[in-house]
Amino acid sequence: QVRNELALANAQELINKINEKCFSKCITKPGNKLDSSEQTCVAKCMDRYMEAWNIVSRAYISRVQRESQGESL
Amino acid sequence: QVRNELALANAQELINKINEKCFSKCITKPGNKLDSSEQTCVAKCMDRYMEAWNIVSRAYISRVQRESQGESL
Amino acid sequence: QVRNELALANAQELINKINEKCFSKCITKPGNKLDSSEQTCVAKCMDRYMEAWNIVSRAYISRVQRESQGESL
Amino acid sequence: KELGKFLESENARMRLQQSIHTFTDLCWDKCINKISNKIDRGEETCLTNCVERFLDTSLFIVKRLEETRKKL
Amino acid sequence: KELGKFLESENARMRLQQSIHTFTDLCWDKCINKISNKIDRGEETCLTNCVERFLDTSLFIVKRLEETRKKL
Amino acid sequence: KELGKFLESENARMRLQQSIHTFTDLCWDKCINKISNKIDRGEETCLTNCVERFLDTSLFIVKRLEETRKKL
Repeated sequence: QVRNELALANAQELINKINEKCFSKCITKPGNKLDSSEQTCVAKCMDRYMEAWNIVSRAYISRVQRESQGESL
Repeated sequence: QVRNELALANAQELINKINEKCFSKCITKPGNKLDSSEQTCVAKCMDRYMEAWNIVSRAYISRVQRESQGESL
Repeated sequence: QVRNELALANAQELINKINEKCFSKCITKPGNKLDSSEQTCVAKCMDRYMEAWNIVSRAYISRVQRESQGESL
Repeated sequence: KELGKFLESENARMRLQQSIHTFTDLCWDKCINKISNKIDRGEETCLTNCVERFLDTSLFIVKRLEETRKKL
Repeated sequence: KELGKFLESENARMRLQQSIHTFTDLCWDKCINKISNKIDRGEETCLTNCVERFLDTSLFIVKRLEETRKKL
Repeated sequence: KELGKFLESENARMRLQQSIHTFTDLCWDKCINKISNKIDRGEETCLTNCVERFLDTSLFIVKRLEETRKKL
């Protein structure tokens, strides 16, 4: 259960960040509705943010592993 | 008493935001004292921020109400 | 022990702020390694940030003291 | 039990107020450039749309995430 | 009771230090443009004034809010 | 005891995930300018280097602080 809550908090934080970053990138002048070009932009931005999140995760975890191996040498 | 603390926290947060936004808008080059043009600017900025806060509140609460009516239909 | 934890939290916060500010000032285009000009910049930036921290501390503490003397008059 | 209900509704009220602070902060930066004597019509419309579009974006993201998950 | 007093004073110390971090962050961005070998006189004055004027703004806002409330 | 260990490892996992969110936020702003159909090679290298150099900066600062303290 603790693990589920953690996964949920993690997903929630990711959604919040995507919301913040992609709103600021894609909706520069908020209009009467979220038009189709804004929706396309948010969809692309969201995919890019998750890609970036994966790249950053890999880079960080691999660094942490290298550092902890260095310590044990 | 809980409600009072809540109202206090809310007022405190509003003051903090006004302080941050209006200092950054009105005091671009901090001098020896808060001169009268800076005071006028802070006073106006503060009124505008509270107006904005009211507009945002109305928009958000009306949206929440619309969504919850939609759910119960 | 409470005081030690406080000093530690304080040092940690200072390190975090220096990291954030000096990374953004000195590493504009992150490359394959932290090169020597970036290291020099971080070292200088770090010294300047701690100087600024000291100046701000003095200004704030002297203000707090003046205000509390004013109250007791 | 009554206390529990009361505290829960106060909690909801607090989250509502926190959201209003967050949106005012965000939409102030997006919509207000110059400090004038009153918020004009254009700025007011911008503020309202800013809140609405931010929430639309939020719903759009959550919906799209769920669709992606279903496809997996 | 002694412990309570001690913890309270530590709490005040913590809030003081947190304020110093917040002001250094804010005033660094406002006053320091180029990283040089020493903080020069102009930058030092700017940092000190930045703290003082921020606190003045804070007091000004609170005072004005109270006056508005009295008029109601 | 087993519970304590479990909670501690969950705690470490949480801090790890929080760091990943912080770095993604920071490096997104530094490396991604235009939203295109895929993250290109240059952007990917920038993101990886951004994480690595941020951690290098962190270690550099801590090491230098310790050296300064020893000299005192």
